[in-house]
Amino acid sequence: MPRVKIGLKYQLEYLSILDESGEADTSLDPDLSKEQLLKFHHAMLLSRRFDEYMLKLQRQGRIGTFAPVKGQEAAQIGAVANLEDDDWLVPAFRETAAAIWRGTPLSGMLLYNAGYNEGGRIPDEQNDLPIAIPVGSQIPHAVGIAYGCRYQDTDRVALTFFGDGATSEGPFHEALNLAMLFETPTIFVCQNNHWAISTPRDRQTRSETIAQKAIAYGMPGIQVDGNDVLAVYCAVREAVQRARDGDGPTLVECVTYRMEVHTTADDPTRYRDEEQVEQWAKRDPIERLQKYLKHKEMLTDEDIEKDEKEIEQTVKQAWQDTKEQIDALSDASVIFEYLYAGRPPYLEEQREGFVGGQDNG
Amino acid sequence: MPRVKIGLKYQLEYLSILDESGEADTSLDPDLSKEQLLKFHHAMLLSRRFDEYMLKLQRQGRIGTFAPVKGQEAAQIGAVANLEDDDWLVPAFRETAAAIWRGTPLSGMLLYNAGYNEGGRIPDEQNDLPIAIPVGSQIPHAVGIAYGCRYQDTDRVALTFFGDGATSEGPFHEALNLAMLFETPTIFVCQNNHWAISTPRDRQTRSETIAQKAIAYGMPGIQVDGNDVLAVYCAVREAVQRARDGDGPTLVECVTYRMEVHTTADDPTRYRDEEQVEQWAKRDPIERLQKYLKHKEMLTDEDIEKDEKEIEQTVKQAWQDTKEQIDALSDASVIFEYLYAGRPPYLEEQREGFVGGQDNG
Amino acid sequence: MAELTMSEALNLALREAMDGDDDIITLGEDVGVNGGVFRITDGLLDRFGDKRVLDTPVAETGIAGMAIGLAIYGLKPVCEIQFSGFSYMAFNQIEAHASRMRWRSRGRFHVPIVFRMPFGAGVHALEHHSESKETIYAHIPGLKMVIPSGPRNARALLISAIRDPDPVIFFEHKALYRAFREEVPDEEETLPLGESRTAREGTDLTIVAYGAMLHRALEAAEKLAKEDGAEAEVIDLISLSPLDDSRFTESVRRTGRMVVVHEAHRSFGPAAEIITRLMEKSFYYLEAPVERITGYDIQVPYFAREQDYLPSVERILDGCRRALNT
Amino acid sequence: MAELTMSEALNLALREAMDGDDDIITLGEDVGVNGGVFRITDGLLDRFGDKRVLDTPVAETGIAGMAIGLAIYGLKPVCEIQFSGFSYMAFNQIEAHASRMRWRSRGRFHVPIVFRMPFGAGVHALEHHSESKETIYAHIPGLKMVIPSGPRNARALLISAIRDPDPVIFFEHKALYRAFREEVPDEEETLPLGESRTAREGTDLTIVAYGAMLHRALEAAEKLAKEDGAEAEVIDLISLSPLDDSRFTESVRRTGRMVVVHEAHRSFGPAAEIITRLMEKSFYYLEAPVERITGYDIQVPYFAREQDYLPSVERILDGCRRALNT
Ligand SMILES: Cc1ncc(C[n+]2csc(CCOP(=O)(O)OP(=O)(O)O)c2C)c(N)n1
Ligand SMILES: Cc1ncc(C[n+]2csc(CCOP(=O)(O)OP(=O)(O)O)c2C)c(N)n1
Ligand SMILES: [Mg+2]
Ligand SMILES: [Mg+2]
Repeated sequence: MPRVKIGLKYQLEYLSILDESGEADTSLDPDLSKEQLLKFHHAMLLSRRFDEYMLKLQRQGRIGTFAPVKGQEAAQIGAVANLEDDDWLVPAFRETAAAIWRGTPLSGMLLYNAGYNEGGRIPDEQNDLPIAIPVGSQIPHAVGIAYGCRYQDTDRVALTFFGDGATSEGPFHEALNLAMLFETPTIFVCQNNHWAISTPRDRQTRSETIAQKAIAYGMPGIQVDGNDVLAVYCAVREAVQRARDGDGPTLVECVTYRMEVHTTADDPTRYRDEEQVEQWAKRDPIERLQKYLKHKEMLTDEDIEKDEKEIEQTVKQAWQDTKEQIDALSDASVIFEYLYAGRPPYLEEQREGFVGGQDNG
Repeated sequence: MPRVKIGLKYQLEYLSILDESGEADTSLDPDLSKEQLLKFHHAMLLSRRFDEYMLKLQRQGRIGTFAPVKGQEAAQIGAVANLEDDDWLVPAFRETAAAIWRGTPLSGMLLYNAGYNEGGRIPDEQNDLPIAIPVGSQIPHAVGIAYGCRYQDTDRVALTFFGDGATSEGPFHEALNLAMLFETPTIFVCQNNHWAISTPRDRQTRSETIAQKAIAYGMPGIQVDGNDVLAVYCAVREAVQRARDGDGPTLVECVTYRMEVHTTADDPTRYRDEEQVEQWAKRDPIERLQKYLKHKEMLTDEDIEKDEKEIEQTVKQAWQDTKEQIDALSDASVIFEYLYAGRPPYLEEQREGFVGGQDNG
Repeated sequence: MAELTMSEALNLALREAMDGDDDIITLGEDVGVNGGVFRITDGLLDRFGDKRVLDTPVAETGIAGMAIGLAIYGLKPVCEIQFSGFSYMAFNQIEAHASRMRWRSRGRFHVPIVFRMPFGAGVHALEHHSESKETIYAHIPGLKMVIPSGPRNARALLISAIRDPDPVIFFEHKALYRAFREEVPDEEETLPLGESRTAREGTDLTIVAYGAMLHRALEAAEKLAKEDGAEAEVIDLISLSPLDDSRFTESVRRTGRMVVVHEAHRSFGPAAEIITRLMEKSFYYLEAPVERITGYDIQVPYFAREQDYLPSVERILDGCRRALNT
Repeated sequence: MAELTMSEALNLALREAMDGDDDIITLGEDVGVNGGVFRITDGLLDRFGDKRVLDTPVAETGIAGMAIGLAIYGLKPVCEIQFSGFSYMAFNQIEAHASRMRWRSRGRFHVPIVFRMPFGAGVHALEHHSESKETIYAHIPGLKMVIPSGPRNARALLISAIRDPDPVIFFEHKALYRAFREEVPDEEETLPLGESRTAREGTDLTIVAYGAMLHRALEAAEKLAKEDGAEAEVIDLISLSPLDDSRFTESVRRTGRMVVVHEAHRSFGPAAEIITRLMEKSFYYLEAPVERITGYDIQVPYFAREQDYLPSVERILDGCRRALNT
């Protein structure tokens, strides 16, 4: 066998169910219940409007920098919809839609974006990690958590989100390798939104797909239309099932698009063509789902309008709540909290100095 | 195209030319000149004997810990034989055979292993980096150097060695991705010697081959019989050619075996079966090459004996030289050298204190 | 003479340096098309092309490691690490290779790299975007560590850092990027690394500071003069490594009192070294315990409370008064 | 009571802790089948199985990151980083996540991880295997940093570190692993983190040290007693963070003189913080400048000259004499 081809175990696939006009491939349509589908729709719409509202607040100087989610709602909702409440979610920093689905209060997110550490607290019982900012650094956490799930003989899983940019970082690589070695029930969901700040996808890596990076670990990988909530749902469902069954991790690449600025500190006109954005606008995940739902006669324009109104109220109320929370926040000496379980003497001295208005050595 | 297979650009191959009995696949035999082949043989044999000698010195307490190369001579010589003098070599820490080929004086290596920093100096004009100990950390250097080669419009290339263990580290991943993006003339040579200290290859990663990790970067990859100097030579020749032609990097996996201890601080009886070692002994790269050369009537037992004697002399002489070098080394205040181009005042104070036998603040 | 902000001055320095030397290559995340998230590399891609201005993927270890390779080859890379808080991703490359290559190779190779990194709090940024962990770099032999305090010295220091034959960690304070303008001479200017400067003369007390805190120290000094009639000498350290201990030592020999200000965490922070050097060199001149006014030993709070973390002018002033009144 | 080496005592501690608590998981390179390159985890795989003792690939970031995940889930991971010199590969995980998870989540999550790492010079090891960069970890809020000095306290401290609800960097000095045996009680023993101990009582001078240097300090103290008739009090710091500044401060109030010894680099090293704390708390008691006897500001030389780098008993003794005679 001097010069022979090596057969690879896994065949990569691309999955798409809803086309751009909202037509579903009937052989693949998961035929979800109306209730389930409307829940998807509501979460995606709420996420979109909340995002837009935050952008306005930021432009008015009421909150600080944040990373808009616009365009990626299907990739997030389709994925997390497969999780049970006590499964684990390990987000990066752009997972507003996922956080909403999981139950993070809007006011908490606003509080965080208004610059208060208190906003970072995830409600008890909600197994979500706080926002992780260093790109790719959260990915290994989903391996450890998933290991814990198996170690304690539960069938819980851990799902982690990250971007196309994150796949260039070492922690991505180390984490996927570890997950395969220990067969952890981890679902690695890459939201390939085509940009890492100003770096386009094809300058991030030369692999034709992100999904094929799974091959480096002998891991199954799949690429899906990330603006198609049904495709994302089905691909992640398979991955979650595999994980629950003890068959280890999966890499799911959701091909989507960042429709907004990278963060509110960013000016994309410096580096990208509006035309590309417009092209992607035609593949908008929410519109696509709406067409599908209308076609299935599960949703009418009046329903949407009603939902929009309700959402408007919810979002405004959240900001009201946040403002009240801010007013009620105790004095700034909370900055000395949560460093350790207890406060060591030197830190207590510093706190006392701070409270007393004088530096303590 | 709802659920479709994704075609991958590169097809992985496995290359082997010399079988275990030293028989070459005639369709693949590169038909190297006798002179070239004997040079391979001499370098591999010298490397083997030098390694054995160092092991003895270490056991006698004359030198410190080092990482024996035994078994990996073909993987190293077959690879570096493709380099021109002014190409660049970026080694890890087990590349004794490669270093010998490139011209590093044996006495320098001994001096290094005897614990003197002076031994780390690579002769001027030899474009080799010093030993790099943090696993995988040297790999990105070969990307930067190779970029420099192209930037200055030369057709020089950079070849880097690393182990199977190193492929689990982040820097491996980041480096290969960068190399593809900038199309640097880098040859990534993995010596898969089946062990990373006590961790066997199949507990290092679940990918069936190391070569397939190239797919993650859209990079060509190939797996070769690493104990077959002709196969290694041919695979790396292709990779070097591709690099010189401006067609970017390649990952070459050499499947070989670490026949000795990991380092002299290691006791492999704790974790590996002698039987496996014996199996691999049958595939010894030097014996295999000798059989091939005898078959081709390029080498006789007498030639070997003569070579062995000469090598014995060379190695002993090297140790003599090293001992003399050690005796001639100037006082220990050299430890204050080579931190910076100049010596900042506080460091000069420390040096003066050291020389004067008293601590300076 | 042009009136430039620090970000413009840094941009100028890069342009000037690269104009004069084809060996200089700039690389990092978003440094090309986007001109850097703080626009420090703005216009460089157009001027120098994509062989000299490299937009990299998100891979700090790779960036630093590739830069080390470039430098070994003989080029002079200037890396932008997008924020100092992400430099830890590349820490192994900096500690294990950049700082040691000259030493490990006994001078055969050396690595003239500048690692530029925005650092510091005060601009309402996100977590990890407000760090001041210069101590970590200052402690590592083989590295230099420079922190400019304004447009003019930033430009001069960056040129010097690029020409320096050794690796330089170059911390740029985000709050200074656009804080004020300063005359920057048209002709090229450099400043030696490892030399501090006197930012204000005084006789009663010595304040040592650097980066953005220098300006708070100066403000405190003015107040002190006005309100207490005491004249503080203010030293701008500029280089943490090599640390120039002669200027502040000499100053304290005259003033007898010292306050050290930085926004890095207090414990095991730069002030400790400065105070110890002083004690070693001028113990008997000290008339009162040295005060250190620093960031606390806590993570920098999110932006609503970041000012609570930072040494305020008031805190510095209090420290000065304690030093003066004991 | 058994007479154990420090490596045996650490092994005992791991066994005891894991026996009593199924949530404890050990992971790292070569910790399973091979029992660790220093055999600290010897026998654990057999006793606890491969679900609790994980042989990992060579991936420090992955190991640390996975451990953080394990800890968030509710387990108590003990990671072995094979040598502290390689911990920089995981530095981002430690700085950005381990140290901050409690803080970032406002107490919702915390990460009771022990990062065990052999450190220090003196055993004829290779480059990167002789580092003492504890300063880096001691400077980071949210981490604890512990350094035992012998078998008995190593065992007690490791158990305490494992039970501690916060991340602990646990530096084990390689030169102490097999240096001597000490009685280790059969019944479990713990020691509070953040408390130093008096290793020798004295009245004329205070020496502060830790790790392997503690033993050189003690030797110097004995010589000083014999040759100069001066009695040094020797404080073993044990914890660098939280730093217990009360014991050495109290001691110097009695002795008036202090020498700080460590093998970490001098500049921006631990001695600076210790000296500064002392100055802040006991300035007026100091009768002479504090001496610091430390590793130099150079990389640790290869082993033929590593002793030239390390503080020798002679250097410590000289420092004591200078402190006594000024
Ligand atoms: C380690 C690190 N380096 C750099 C940054 C700055 N940064 C923030 S987001 C980002 C791009 C991330 O791209 P991607 O992973 O695709 O996620 P996306 O922003 O598209 O959601 C960069 C470089 C960071 N946060 N962390
Ligand atoms: C970053 C880092 N972690 C751990 C070590 C300790 N170590 C030295 S060699 C080695 C195994 C390396 O395996 P591999 O890459 O296959 O190379 P080989 O030893 O087989 O040549 C380890 C873990 C190290 N040197 N560097
Ligand atoms: Mg992206
Ligand atoms: Mg190996």
